[in-house]
Amino acid sequence: MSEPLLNVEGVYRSFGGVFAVRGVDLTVAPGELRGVIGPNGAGKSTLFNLIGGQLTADRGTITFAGDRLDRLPAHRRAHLGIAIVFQGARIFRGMTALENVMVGAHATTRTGFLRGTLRLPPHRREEREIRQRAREALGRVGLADWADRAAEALPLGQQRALQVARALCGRPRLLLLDEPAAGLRAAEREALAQLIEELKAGGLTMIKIEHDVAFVTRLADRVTVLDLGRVIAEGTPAEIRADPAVVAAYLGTAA
Amino acid sequence: MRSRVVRWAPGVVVAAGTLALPPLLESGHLSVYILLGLAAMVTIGLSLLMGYAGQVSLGQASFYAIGGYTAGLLSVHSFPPVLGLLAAPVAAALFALLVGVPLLRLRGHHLAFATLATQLILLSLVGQADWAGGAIGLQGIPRLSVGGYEFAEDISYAYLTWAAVALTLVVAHNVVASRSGRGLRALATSETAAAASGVPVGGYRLAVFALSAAFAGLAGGIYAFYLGYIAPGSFPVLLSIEYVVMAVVGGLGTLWGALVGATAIVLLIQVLNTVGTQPGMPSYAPSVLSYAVYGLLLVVVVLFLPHGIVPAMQRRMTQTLTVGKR
Amino acid sequence: MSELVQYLITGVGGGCAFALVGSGLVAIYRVTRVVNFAQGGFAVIAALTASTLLASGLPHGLAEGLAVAVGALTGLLVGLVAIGKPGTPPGAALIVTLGLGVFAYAVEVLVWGDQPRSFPGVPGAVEVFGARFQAHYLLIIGATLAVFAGMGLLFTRTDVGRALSACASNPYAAKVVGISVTRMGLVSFAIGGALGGLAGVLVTPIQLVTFDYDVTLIVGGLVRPALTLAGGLLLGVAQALVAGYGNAAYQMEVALVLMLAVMIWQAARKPIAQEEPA
Amino acid sequence: MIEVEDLTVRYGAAVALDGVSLTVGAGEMVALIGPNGAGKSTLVNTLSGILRPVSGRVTIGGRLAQVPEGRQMFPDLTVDDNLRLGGWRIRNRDTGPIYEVLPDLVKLRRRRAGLLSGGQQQMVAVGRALMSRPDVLAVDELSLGLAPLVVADLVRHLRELNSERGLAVLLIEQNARIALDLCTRAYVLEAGRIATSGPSAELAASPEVAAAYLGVAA
Repeated sequence: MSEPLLNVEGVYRSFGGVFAVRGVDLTVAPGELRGVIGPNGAGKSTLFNLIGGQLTADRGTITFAGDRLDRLPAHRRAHLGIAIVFQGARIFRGMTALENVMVGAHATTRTGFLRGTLRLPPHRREEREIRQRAREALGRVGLADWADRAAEALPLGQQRALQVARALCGRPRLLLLDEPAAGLRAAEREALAQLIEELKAGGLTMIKIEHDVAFVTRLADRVTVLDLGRVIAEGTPAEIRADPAVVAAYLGTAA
Repeated sequence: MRSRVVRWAPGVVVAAGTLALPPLLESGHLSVYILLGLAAMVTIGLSLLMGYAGQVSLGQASFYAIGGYTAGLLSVHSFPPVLGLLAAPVAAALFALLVGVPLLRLRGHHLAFATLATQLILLSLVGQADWAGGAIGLQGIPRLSVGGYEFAEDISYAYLTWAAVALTLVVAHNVVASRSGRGLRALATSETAAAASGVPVGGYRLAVFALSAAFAGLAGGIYAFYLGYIAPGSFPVLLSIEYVVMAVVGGLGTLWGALVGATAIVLLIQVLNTVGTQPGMPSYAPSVLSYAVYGLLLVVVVLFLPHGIVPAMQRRMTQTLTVGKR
Repeated sequence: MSELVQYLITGVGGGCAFALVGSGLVAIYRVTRVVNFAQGGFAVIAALTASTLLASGLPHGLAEGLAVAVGALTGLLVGLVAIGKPGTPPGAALIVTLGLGVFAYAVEVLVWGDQPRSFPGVPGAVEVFGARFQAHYLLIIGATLAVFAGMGLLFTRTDVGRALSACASNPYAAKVVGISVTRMGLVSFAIGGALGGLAGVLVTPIQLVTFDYDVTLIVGGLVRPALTLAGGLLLGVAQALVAGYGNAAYQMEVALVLMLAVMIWQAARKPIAQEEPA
Repeated sequence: MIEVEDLTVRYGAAVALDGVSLTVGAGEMVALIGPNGAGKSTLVNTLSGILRPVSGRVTIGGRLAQVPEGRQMFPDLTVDDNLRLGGWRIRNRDTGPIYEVLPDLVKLRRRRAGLLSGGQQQMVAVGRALMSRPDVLAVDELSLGLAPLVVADLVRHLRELNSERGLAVLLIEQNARIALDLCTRAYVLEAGRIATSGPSAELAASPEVAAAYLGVAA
């Protein structure tokens, strides 16, 4: 097996004394699409925020392509190549769809306040390049025709796609997706699944949190199952489906 | 091509009007024109801060004061006045960086409270500082001179002020349109998503705070040279609120809004002053009138024109245009 | 020793006023999420009303009571303008209250002129541990304690109080059970007005009514009830001590820096990501 | 009891419900199932009047009470106070009958609701809804985040309320098994539209429903 791209080791995080994530290990190889599933309150979103930098771990280490991540602020992690598609619609209101996506290029561009204010030639060049990349990213998620619309005026499905475009515009090495299919119509879900498959074919490493079991098992190479803040199983989708502990914890009913 | 002309036309008209106006104004009106320009500079900065970066400041007049005192003190101590003028925005920005590090941990109304408190502390300290003239103020500030040219007449201050307004407008416009500006506008609605896109949220908040302070500081510097006298009483808390009124009335998130808002309020104050100083009015009439009108204006605009005058007009215009096309 | 006791008591007396105004602000904030920048105006209007009523011959007690009622009514009016229009977000309502606070100042000057006013409080002086101070301080402290106890009972023992707590902690659930969140918001504005009014009426006999209520407003940065009481008292005592032992001129700076420090300390303890709506 | 005709609800530009029609008869138990974000909670909030529809009609023949998603306690108030506020609408302050129906709450009555377990909170939420003496109960995500045994207990209570008092129930569930088990009829909501509907037994046997909502266990 090749050197892992992301390595999470023994990570803990508590809120007000209650551990949401306790001792989670997770290793993701380059090019892999990893699914993370678990019932509500299993710690999926907390784990996701620990990798993305929205939360810091109480204990444990996270390394990404050889760099220690766990003490870095979120924007530095973005500069290292981690991009995030949040649950819901965290878009930038008051900006057009294109401008939203252009923000995504922030991590890989560098014009500062001064050069931007003086409008020096390197800045103009970079602006052209960012615009170009943003248009490409919009095209890739099928939003090319929406570029000049206000982002908040897009329907939910398009807002989710917009977030994906914003993430892609930063040319990430690792893409985190938090329940990307939630709330989408069947057709939108299908389009999203196809996009993810294309990205995977292009070699992008992804971690995808899901509630919808069918959706995740269809796409993922490997699946990690969380319950009550711990990893209770890990394996290929087929192995996970056959694991009785998973079925019990995840479906957990028999009422 | 035509759309380009349409986009630039209002700016050109305004600029031409601005240049043509000073020689036509009598001296009383000229001083209003200068004060209007100064207010516009502060409001442009505040609009950048509130409208684009989503940070509320109720202490913008403190940066105006820092600029004024920096310019005043330097030139009173026989430094070349032009150095004072250049130092004014720098000192204001440095002060903003200094207080911004702790204060910008706060958000929303907490930040509003904290900037208000900062201004009160500053005014009170200046009022007790003998080296700055104490409560009586700093007197005998020389007129501004650059090279051999002395800004002796009001009309030269009018041109200086409006050149500075143009400068702040251009800087603000370029910042908003740049990569950093996009980062600022992004963090105004979601700091989390902005940070995840690589925007250093804390640093940017601090930078825009300092930039808005620099605009106010530059205005304060010109003010000190123009009046030749400044005191803590020249920068009351109400002045800070006035800037917020100007920014909100004109419309947050548009630079033209800041200009329109400042113009509307300054002209309104003049009308109220004229009414308030009519014979038979009590001595406090002008201030009561202006307080009452500010208050009502703020309430009415927020409740019924929540985006301010300029965006409301723009919407009205696009509506008429699209209806016309049908 | 006697000096220290004197400063402590006068400080607590002043601090009670801060605490009352501040807790009015907190009551409004918790129920409506609106920071009421017109809060200081309630104290001033009530105090001025009391001075007029006393001057026109009304007995003590009745005059002050009516003045507090006027404070409550003012609070209700401010609330109607600030949150009465459906769909007004808290941030916009904040700016509305700022406007109303400025407007209130104009009304005050128009009705009462711009000269400071005062009226007598409880006459006489008291001696404790060799420290002499005006007996009125005891009234302030006693009344504040009674009001805080009463508020505690109101919020835990009455249905309206429970409904107010409900709106504060979970407005969605309050709507689910059929509580009108707007109406409860107006009730909280009236309570805020009454508390502010009480502070104004209590404090005026020991210090002139001035329009400088900015410091008091800062207490509102402390939006937790217990912190407001503690913060108000601390502020009062710190001011009295600085004025007594140090330089009276720096009273206000001390108060403001203290408030800022507490606000920043509070902010540093909570992560931002959790506050943003998705 | 509940009659919904061609209901459309929007949040800004986003359409949450798109032409939804459904009925719940008196004394009937009906399930509304569907994945996260399908619009289930939007429907309940429209029924209880918290949200306003863009178009369509909602008729409720009697009093509707809502057990909201996520329990929605008043965390600082005691269990008893939480229950009392449930009767706010009809000025009913007598919590006694609730303790008879849900005896498990008796020993918790003085505890602060925020400190209870999820299952206990769900019990309080049901009791709070009953305080308004409803004819129909809309229960939003009964099982969410609860252990199977706790869910079974809650389900038993709902059955009793239905059979002994004739209370109609509209059960909104992500967990299709529980819902189809408890209710006689069901609607499947997907992305704001009713995808299918019918008797529970039929839906439970349908392979599409099984695949989409029972996931791996299909």
